[in-house]
Amino acid sequence: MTADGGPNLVQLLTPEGERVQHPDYDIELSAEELRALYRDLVLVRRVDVEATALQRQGELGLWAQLLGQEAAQVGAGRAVQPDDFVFPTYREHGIAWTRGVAPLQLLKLFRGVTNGGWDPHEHNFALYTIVIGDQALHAVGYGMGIQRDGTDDAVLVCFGDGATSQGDVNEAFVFASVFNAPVVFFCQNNQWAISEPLERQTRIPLYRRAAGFGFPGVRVDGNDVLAVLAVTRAALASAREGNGPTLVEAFTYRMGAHTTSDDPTRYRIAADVEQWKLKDPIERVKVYLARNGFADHTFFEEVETEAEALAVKLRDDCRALPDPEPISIFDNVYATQNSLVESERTGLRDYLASFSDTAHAGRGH
Amino acid sequence: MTADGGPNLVQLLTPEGERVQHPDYDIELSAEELRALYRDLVLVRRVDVEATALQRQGELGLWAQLLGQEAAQVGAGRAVQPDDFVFPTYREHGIAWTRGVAPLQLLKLFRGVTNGGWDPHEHNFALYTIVIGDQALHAVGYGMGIQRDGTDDAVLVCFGDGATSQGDVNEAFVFASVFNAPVVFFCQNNQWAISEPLERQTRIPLYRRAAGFGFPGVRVDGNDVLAVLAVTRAALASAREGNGPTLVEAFTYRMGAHTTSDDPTRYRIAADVEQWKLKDPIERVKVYLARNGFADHTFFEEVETEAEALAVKLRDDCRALPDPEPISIFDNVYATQNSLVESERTGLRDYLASFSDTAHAGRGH
Amino acid sequence: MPDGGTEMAVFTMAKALNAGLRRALEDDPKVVLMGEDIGRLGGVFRITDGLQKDFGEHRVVDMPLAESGIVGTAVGLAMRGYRPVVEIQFDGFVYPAFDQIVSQVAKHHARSSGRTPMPIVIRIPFGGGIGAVEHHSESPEAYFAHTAGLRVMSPSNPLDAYAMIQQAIACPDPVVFMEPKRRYWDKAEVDPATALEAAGPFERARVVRPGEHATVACYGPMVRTCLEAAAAAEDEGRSLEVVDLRSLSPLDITTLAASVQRTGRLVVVHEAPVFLGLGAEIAARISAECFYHLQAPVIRVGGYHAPYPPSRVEEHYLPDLDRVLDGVDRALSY
Amino acid sequence: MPDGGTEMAVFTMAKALNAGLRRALEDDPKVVLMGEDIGRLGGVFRITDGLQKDFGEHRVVDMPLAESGIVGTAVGLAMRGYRPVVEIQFDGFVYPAFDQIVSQVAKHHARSSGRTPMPIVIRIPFGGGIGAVEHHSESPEAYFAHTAGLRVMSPSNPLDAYAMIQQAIACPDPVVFMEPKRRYWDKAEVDPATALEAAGPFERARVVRPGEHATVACYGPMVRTCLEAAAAAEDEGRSLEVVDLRSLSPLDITTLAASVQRTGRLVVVHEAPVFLGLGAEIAARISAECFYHLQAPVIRVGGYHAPYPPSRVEEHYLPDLDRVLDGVDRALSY
Ligand SMILES: Cc1ncc(C[n+]2csc(CCOP(=O)(O)OP(=O)(O)O)c2C)c(N)n1
Ligand SMILES: Cc1ncc(C[n+]2csc(CCOP(=O)(O)OP(=O)(O)O)c2C)c(N)n1
Ligand SMILES: [Mg+2]
Ligand SMILES: [Mg+2]
Repeated sequence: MTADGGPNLVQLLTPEGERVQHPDYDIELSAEELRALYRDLVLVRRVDVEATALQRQGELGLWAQLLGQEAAQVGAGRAVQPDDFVFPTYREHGIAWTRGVAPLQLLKLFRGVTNGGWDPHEHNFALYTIVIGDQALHAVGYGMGIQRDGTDDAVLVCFGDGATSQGDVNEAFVFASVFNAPVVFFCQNNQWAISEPLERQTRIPLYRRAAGFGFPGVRVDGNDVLAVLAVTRAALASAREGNGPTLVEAFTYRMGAHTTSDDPTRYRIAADVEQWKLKDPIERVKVYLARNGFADHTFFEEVETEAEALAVKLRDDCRALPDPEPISIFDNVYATQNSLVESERTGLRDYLASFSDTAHAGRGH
Repeated sequence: MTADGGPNLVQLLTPEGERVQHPDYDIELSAEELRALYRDLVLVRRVDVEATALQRQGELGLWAQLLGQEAAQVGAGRAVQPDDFVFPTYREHGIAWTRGVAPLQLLKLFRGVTNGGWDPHEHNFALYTIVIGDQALHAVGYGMGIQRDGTDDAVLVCFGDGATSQGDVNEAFVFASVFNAPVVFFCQNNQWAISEPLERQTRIPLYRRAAGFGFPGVRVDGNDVLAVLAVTRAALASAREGNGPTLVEAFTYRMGAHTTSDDPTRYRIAADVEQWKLKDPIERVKVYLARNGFADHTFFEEVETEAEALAVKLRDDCRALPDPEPISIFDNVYATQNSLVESERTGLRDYLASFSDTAHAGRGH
Repeated sequence: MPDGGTEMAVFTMAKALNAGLRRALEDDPKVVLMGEDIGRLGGVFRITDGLQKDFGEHRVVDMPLAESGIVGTAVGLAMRGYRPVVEIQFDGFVYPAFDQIVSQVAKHHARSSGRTPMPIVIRIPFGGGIGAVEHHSESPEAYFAHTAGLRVMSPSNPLDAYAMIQQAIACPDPVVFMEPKRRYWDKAEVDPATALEAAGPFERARVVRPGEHATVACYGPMVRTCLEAAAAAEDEGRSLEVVDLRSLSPLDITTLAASVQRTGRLVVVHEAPVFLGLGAEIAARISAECFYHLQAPVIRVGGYHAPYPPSRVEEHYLPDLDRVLDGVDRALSY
Repeated sequence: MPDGGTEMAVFTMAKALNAGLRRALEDDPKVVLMGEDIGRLGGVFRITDGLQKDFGEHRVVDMPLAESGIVGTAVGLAMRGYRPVVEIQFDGFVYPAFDQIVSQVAKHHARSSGRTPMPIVIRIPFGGGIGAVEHHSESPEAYFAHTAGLRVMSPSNPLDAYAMIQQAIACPDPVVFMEPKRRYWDKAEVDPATALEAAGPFERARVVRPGEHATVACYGPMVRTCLEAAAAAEDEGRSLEVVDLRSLSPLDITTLAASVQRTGRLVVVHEAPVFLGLGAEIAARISAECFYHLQAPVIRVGGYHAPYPPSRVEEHYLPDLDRVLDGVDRALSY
């Protein structure tokens, strides 16, 4: 597999910040829109850096870094319409941002104060899914719901290169094509599934998987926000028009560790990472904006300041997040009254109450 | 989907018994070999007819008819070498025949005297697998074992058109291609998964699925024993040579019911079946043999006689099959001594013994 | 194959389920039936017979052959506000969907802090006694009952089948609905107009036969067996109280304990393997709740710790009248 | 991350497992390790650290990311005469493989009339207490114990880990090997030369602390907790006998019943939900086998009927020293 994505890679902005043309995909954006994308990219990266720091400080149990995948996520996220629905993995902080999910909401999950975090229906952004691939089928089912409702919404579902090996993802390909569901399969190929390189999941480029199921697949430069936006928009439009699913492979690179628990020095060489640093998704936009006069020094400084403020607030808010009440363990296990849950809830409540009289919380400690 | 298999269908013998050429596949067979194939086809069909009758007579609980798929199975089965290993579904009576599994062994499962029936290692033919798709992964694992052993054996695994929707089958495609396992995926597309037509499983021809995983797929006329033999042989040779997996789609038709429990009049029209009758897998071989002088009247009669004798013996042997002992329920649950099984076995033994004194087997009846 | 019943009032369980599904489809446009062969064929047991014809392919959907895919897409439909009713063709084919059931269907409501209910019904024809090949006679209910977030229930007769399937569909919780396939052709009088009321809340067990000397707890296919055993026991002068559990998660321990406190003895009967079957939980609870009332240990009668055997020997695997009575003997021998 | 231990005699459980796997790879060329990230990375818990380097990519195989695929190919390798040892990365990720485990791994030996054994070990790091996100702290052992054809076992300490993993691999039965991930870094002296003998047969439970007033049965991660509880109880004048079950299927009821017959009381402790957890089966059996000895009902202390909660509240979900002692109090209050 070529590290540069091969000849079929859709690219509109080179790593050097050069705007290039593509026969099938193009995009016209105002300076303002371009600046907005840049701002997204920077803020999203800043949130990611801050969350990583918070994990190091013990405020989060874990963090799954998006470093390097900002363009893929901002591009895809900005292609999605408000009434569309997005199914993320656990790393979609950039898309979450574009859906209006406050970064603090994301941190709740990683801090361990909830298994969810936000209202999926408010943002049309599903909860993070940790079991690899499960959400692909949810997306298709949701798309079948759209078909039944007769609206022209579409669904975007995210997964990684590793996930393409899961049965559920391939079943999602089958179901989406058979039902012609309005779904865009958005695969961020960041070249790694934890320590396993792409070669452990496939021997051909992933975008070609789609052809085996009878729908189009496109490989796009995942570090090129313009190309991702253009390609994803086109795929969503196609879904909306009743042409069924598309697989978009965003060819990118996981610049950080898999998560803060991971140690990538055990399985990959620094040189590879260095090579991909040259393709940074933010730098090329900055160069493009500056070189073409779409943004000036002040703008870049403003974004930096905003990013810093966002980080400070995130840090403070994160630290202030309260732990859940013990008894909340039983909340929402069922939507209805349930005698088993009630009896266990009462048991725990009584048990906890038995300590409240005594000075110490337990006998053993 | 075209009923005739489309332009990419590999065919060497037309329904009219005409030998045709194909640029990529050919086969040279002696008159003796051709007669042997004919004999296989006839005997296999006769066994199937007899088993269906035995089910009607209450001797079998169920039978999964192969009617119409004789050529696909005999062609594939005769392509396999003795040291190769075959993983069947529950309908592979024709392949079982080519592996030397006595038809009576097959009937044991459907009569309900065993969940298995034969020694997989004696015949290099795995037990029937009823859970759709599970065996696809077993085949890949077996192939990985061959790779580790360093022999040049290959694996053939059977599944139906319906099975291609299962996650496990698609995972098998992933694993086989990633490990370059010596596996031939032999899909008998008989156009139906019980009552569901092919369109419920795919919107493109199934052989094209393989391309999505990076290995070749071929569609062969599944009613043409020569073409199936040639294509499967080539695929096995390719696997043996280290080129990894191939998907062979044998385009055929389920002429009978799904099983003896099924009533196809509820979901398909007789005209379709009639159309496929014209493509009968046996008739065309007979015409070809007769027209070219490869076989004479005596031969055809001999085969009929042999088939009849086989059926008579099968019927008698089936009726004579003893029921298993109640206590055999506990046999082979584990390969080692197991205290739980022992205590339950003792319990059942004592319970059964408690009746042996009394005249009647129970109180209730 | 099921007989539709010529009189309106006599239903097979199959027909009762069909009628219940029909009512649900009529009452709520969000109800969608999904499964393999449930359309034209009407399902291999004909439970959905005629429904696709009457409600269309969008509401009664023949799905690709992949159970995980069926349940997974049902989750997505539920997220979009639908109420999917999934048919698993046979008990032994639910396992490919296990991940979606355990990690998504069961947990999503809690994960979403109650924002996204999962009103999914997973219908599973279960149990043996029909002379089938492997994987067609299993009783996997304990896997689901052990899984928090799922309700598990099983009707034993046409009336309950008609009522409980509607209650299950109306319930915002996910329900694993275990249908005793060998009782599909059992008949009973059902008055659709009063059935829901007559059946009562689905969480309640029902004393289907009152008695004094011992309690027999059972569900699904074993209820008829236990009633027959109770009738036979009566001839021997033993009065058995038979409790149809109906709900397997949660268990209606209140009703059961009240019975055991009267009889002092309990036999639990199910087809599933005894080891970690529902009987284990029932025995553990009743042994604790009725510690001073039990005059004998709870006796469990059920399947063995072995794969479901070939059909020609299944009668020895399945609890029958004699094994139930043997269990009663043991309970009474203390 | 695990410390390899500098002295040969001191092993963390992680290191003990690593050493046991190494021995198995050395002893039998048919042993193949399969899993996600088990090669270069050595697994997310480093249990296979260094093994790919020493035994090669054919014996320690990084598999595509699909659990059903991993277990399914293990079945095929077993059919070809190999002894696959599968690592499931975390408890909550075993469910995609459930069908292969339940319908193939567990049943194939019986199906083949004993001709094709399934000597497959499925290693699952399980349980909570490590502050992880959802799906990383579950205790799914009851699903497997309910499944005939599988052995289920769980070591609680480095010695057993070293011995039992080798015994599991040598065993011709499929073994679901539950590794208490939060005890991976617990240390103990292990003498590899005598460990197998010292550990004894894997089917036997072990009295890890003798006592008089009540028996506490536990396994895996809870053994340390229960031993700590027993030490605390001693200060209160209560003598607890702690039994490490080690084998969850089959259960060594003989050893446990002997203990309960002496103490008259039993508390069963596990992290898994109580409802239909192992404690249910143990309570059912002991209530029957020790019917005349039990002075109190069997008390079960375990997880709740709820999805495993977010980590900031997991300490209230998991049985701890206090909850064990509370269970003991209840047992002694009768
Ligand atoms: C079913 C399942 N198996 C294993 C895991 C553990 N796991 C978490 S992330 C991951 C790798 C995922 O790789 P990829 O799909 O490429 O996504 P990425 O993390 O690179 O974004 C693994 C194996 C899991 N979460 N779910
Ligand atoms: C996992 C699973 N789901 C459902 C079934 C029930 N079933 C048995 S055969 C069959 C259809 C199979 O169709 P196909 O793969 O085309 O094979 P064919 O029977 O046509 O040879 C179904 C749904 C099963 N055996 N296994
Ligand atoms: Mg990746
Ligand atoms: Mg078919």
